Amino acid sequence: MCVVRRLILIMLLSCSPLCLAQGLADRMTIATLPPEYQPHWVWVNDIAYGHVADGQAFLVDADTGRFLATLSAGGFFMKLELPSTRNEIYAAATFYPRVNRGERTDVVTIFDPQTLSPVDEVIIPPRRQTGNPTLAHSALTDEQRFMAIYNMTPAQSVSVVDMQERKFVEEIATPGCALIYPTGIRRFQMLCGDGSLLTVSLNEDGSGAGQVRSKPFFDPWQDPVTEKAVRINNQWLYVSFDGYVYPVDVAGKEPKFLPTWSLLSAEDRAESWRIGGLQHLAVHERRQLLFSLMHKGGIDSHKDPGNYVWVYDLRSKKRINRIKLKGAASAIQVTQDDQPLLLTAFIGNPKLTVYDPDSGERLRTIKQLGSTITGLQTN
Amino acid sequence: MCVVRRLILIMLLSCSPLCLAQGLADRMTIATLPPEYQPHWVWVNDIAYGHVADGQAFLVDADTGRFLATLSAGGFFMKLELPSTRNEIYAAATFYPRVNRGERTDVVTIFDPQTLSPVDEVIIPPRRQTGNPTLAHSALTDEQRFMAIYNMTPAQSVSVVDMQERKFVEEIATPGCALIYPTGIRRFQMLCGDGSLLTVSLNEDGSGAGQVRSKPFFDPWQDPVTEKAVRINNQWLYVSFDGYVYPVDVAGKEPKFLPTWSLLSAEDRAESWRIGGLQHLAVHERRQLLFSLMHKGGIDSHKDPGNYVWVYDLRSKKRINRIKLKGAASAIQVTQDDQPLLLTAFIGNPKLTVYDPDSGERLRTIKQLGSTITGLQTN
Amino acid sequence: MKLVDRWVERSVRGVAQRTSRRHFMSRLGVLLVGGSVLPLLPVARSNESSVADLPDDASLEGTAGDPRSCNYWRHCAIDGAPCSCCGGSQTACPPGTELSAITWIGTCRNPGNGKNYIISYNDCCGKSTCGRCMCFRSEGDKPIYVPQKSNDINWCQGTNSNIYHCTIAAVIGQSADE
Amino acid sequence: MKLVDRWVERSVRGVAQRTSRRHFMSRLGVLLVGGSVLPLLPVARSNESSVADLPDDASLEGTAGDPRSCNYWRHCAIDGAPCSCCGGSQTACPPGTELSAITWIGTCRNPGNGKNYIISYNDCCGKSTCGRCMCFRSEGDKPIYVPQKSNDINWCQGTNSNIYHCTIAAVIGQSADE
Repeated sequence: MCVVRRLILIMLLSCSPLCLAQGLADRMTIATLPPEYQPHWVWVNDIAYGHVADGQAFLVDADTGRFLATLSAGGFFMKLELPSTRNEIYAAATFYPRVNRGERTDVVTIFDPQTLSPVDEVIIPPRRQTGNPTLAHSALTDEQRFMAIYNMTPAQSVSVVDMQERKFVEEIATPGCALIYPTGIRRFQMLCGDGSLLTVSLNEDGSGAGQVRSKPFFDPWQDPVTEKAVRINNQWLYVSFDGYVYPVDVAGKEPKFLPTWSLLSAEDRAESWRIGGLQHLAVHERRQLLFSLMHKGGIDSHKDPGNYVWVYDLRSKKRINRIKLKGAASAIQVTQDDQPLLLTAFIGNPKLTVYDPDSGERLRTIKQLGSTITGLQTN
Repeated sequence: MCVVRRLILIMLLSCSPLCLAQGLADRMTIATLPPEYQPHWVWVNDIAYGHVADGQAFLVDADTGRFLATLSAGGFFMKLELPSTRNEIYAAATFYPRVNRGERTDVVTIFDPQTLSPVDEVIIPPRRQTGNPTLAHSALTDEQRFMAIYNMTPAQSVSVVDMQERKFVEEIATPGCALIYPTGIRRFQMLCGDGSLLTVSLNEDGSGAGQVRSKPFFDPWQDPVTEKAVRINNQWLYVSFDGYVYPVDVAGKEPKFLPTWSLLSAEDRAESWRIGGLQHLAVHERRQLLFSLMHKGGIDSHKDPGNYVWVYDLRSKKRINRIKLKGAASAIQVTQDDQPLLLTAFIGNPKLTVYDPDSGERLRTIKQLGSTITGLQTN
Repeated sequence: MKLVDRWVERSVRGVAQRTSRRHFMSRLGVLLVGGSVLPLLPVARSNESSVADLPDDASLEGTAGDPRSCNYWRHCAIDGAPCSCCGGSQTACPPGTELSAITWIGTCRNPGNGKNYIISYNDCCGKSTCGRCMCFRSEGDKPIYVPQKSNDINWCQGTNSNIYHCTIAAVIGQSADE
Repeated sequence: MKLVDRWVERSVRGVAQRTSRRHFMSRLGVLLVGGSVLPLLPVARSNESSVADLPDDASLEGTAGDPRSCNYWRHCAIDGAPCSCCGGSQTACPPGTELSAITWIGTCRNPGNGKNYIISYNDCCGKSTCGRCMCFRSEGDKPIYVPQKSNDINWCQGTNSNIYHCTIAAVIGQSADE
């Protein structure tokens, strides 16, 4: 009977894998990812420029170069949310019933980390800000219950989603302020057009509990900080076009502005070294290291790719290493384990390059990763 | 007041183009295509492999190299229907509410030739056959009222749409037979797995009026004809893997099989010349010319790209020209005017190359046309 | 896109690489059932062998034993992305995709034991197309109107989504023509 | 993707091409309205000039006068595909797209008359992104939190579809700082 069933399969009908396994035949299966990810597994985010309705993230093993799985994220994909307390992955995306026309629907999709397939979704107001991806597009608050997504229509606001209950909570108006930088339990801050920070607090149900606007801490017209700040413990490090670091302590209810320091010496400036890229900063928390993607360029080159990664000890605020990259990079990331890897990608060449952050040696290159890599994330 | 309105524009609100035109300011407009297309305007079809949900067609002026407009066709885009009797363009496509998941909807979209934007759509059964594009996926019957789309689930059938009434008529079961080759008023034929043709007739309302199966006219196991037949007047020319032409006269109710002839001489065969490509044939009707994309290759190379186009006089059935291409091609097409152009594209390199079909001279190359060009169509 | 590389490579390899599968395929019987042509493939009976008899890739020389290579012996009739490069293997779909139940069938010769095996090229479906290791060999491929032998068809059919992701290459039997 | 070419090209051109727009931009006044920062751009009054005063591209040497070139003088602050390569022009969206009503503003110097003009980089929307002639210059570009000066923002807002297709570069006034 099994032979008959196999013939039926060949006759364009279906056959169960169990049946196939009995004879000289492979058992056809569907792979799943293990419950625990490895520290060197890396997310490679691709907005799919040219087909922005179809953004993707690829999970890649930076040790072996193995391609592990694809996450089909959806339209104007920016970044993943990777909670440590729930076995879930989230991404905000924009959909149209006819790919790029019809009624717009914005959703937060909940993915299963073992299949990278959707298990649920929460519809949010169709107003999320889109464009060149930034990791500050959305964030989970520190207790990981609420996800905040930045909206712009051009009115500026934030959508709050309760990821525990999987329901939309509310849209909070935040005029003049943009993007999401989580700062504590039910709290995040936003960058405002006058160089100040807006701290937004949430009630226990996720609704807005009040906003506090700081004094301006930089001049957005003379030397703006980029949107691509990195967080290390309770500090957000904002870095300006001219290479000044503005550390902001967010342990308390209101931000504390710590002393500014420079990534560049006078000599570096004379040589036109500049920060630049779409994701130009990374940190290693335990080692207290800051990685900055650098290039020589003129003013307004803050989005140009870099060919060096400079490494700073955040305790001494001194540069301790200069890694010359083999080729341009527009995004960098560092794994958070004790044998960290430095990861780089360039939006114009769909590959991931892996470096030893101590020796600067290029360890390997993983090619054919989508079309336009916009960001890198670690678990 | 107009100055005020312009300032408001700059303040992120809207302003009418009329207002802007009054000062030192450009009038912002939206281009439209003229009512009459030029004979050298060419459709470049891109399935967008890697993002098949987002297929596109580009309209290009092969004389000037000018890119004229984009048609966003949708999922698993195969080809356009270009009726001469209605100022409309049609394409069948497949959509999902979340790009690649959710409930599948197949539609025929009606586009405005002056904007290449949709004006209407007809929902059809979600069963159209998908895969590598072929121009035989769908067709208009000769009176241009009915559009037939080939389905496979794997059950084989045809969806008929009344394009005058813009409504789905019915699905006609066609077991064992595939693809659509129009043969007359309310009539088309299909290729069957045993090497025969199925002629399907429609009633005046587009419903099925009966089917007639011919005797087999080739051996699909020994030497199958490709799906990429071309029509010239009332003849369909089917060409086999081994380079034999099977002309089928479709003027009458049942197909008439005309004498087979060979594209290849004994010497050509000895040198391993073969047909090959995704769209390897083209005709010029008034000149009675057949163009065939050729390469040297082994058996099973019927989908390999070609580096020569051989030209045949269909009256004498003699080869009259051999055009050496500058680079590989997987699709060819010829414009139908009195100063025809030969057009070629390769799926692996998104550009259109334009040749003089008489001299074989490469006239120009038009680059940056999507990602994976699968077919070329002329108006 | 690596399509160009693969296709150019394939053009160059030319005749050399194509062994005479066609000769075998042409000897397949066909059975006409209700107007539909179905092949009677000479699949060896399942009780004559066991899973242990599946040929061992590790013993093969060069890329013929590497499921991520276009030269992998089971890929003789493929047109698409081998799932081995996309998070799956030659017999497993990548995480979160759906396995198509129906497909097309090729016959590939294992260079280790010289035997011919029936290969089922099932598609994995529901995530955007994987563009890795694109491979076009098409040995024994037939046009779309011979569906059970056509790799031009998207075999994501009967699945929740028909979006093609990649293709596996599973042995479903040994060819009886030895 | 031509992104790489353009970006590499831009890297190479380096400092040379970037004239000191920053110096000008930094002198722009800002007005705080209801918590939102809005710029008061020094746009010349519209009744002081007419359409005939728009600078003539044809008189410019080299690619500075070619709207399909990244070097086109009006493209000084663009990040995207100029619509001139996509079926439109520097002032016209391609057929069937929607013109975004809101956008970001740059200031570019016309090399013919040496005057600075306010350029409105309106996006055209609703068809899949045109990947032709990709151009990244970003002179005077500011981060997303200064929206009216940011080319990282998709300005397909208030349109039926927010899918970005390409960007025009229209003169909306002459800079008053001459």
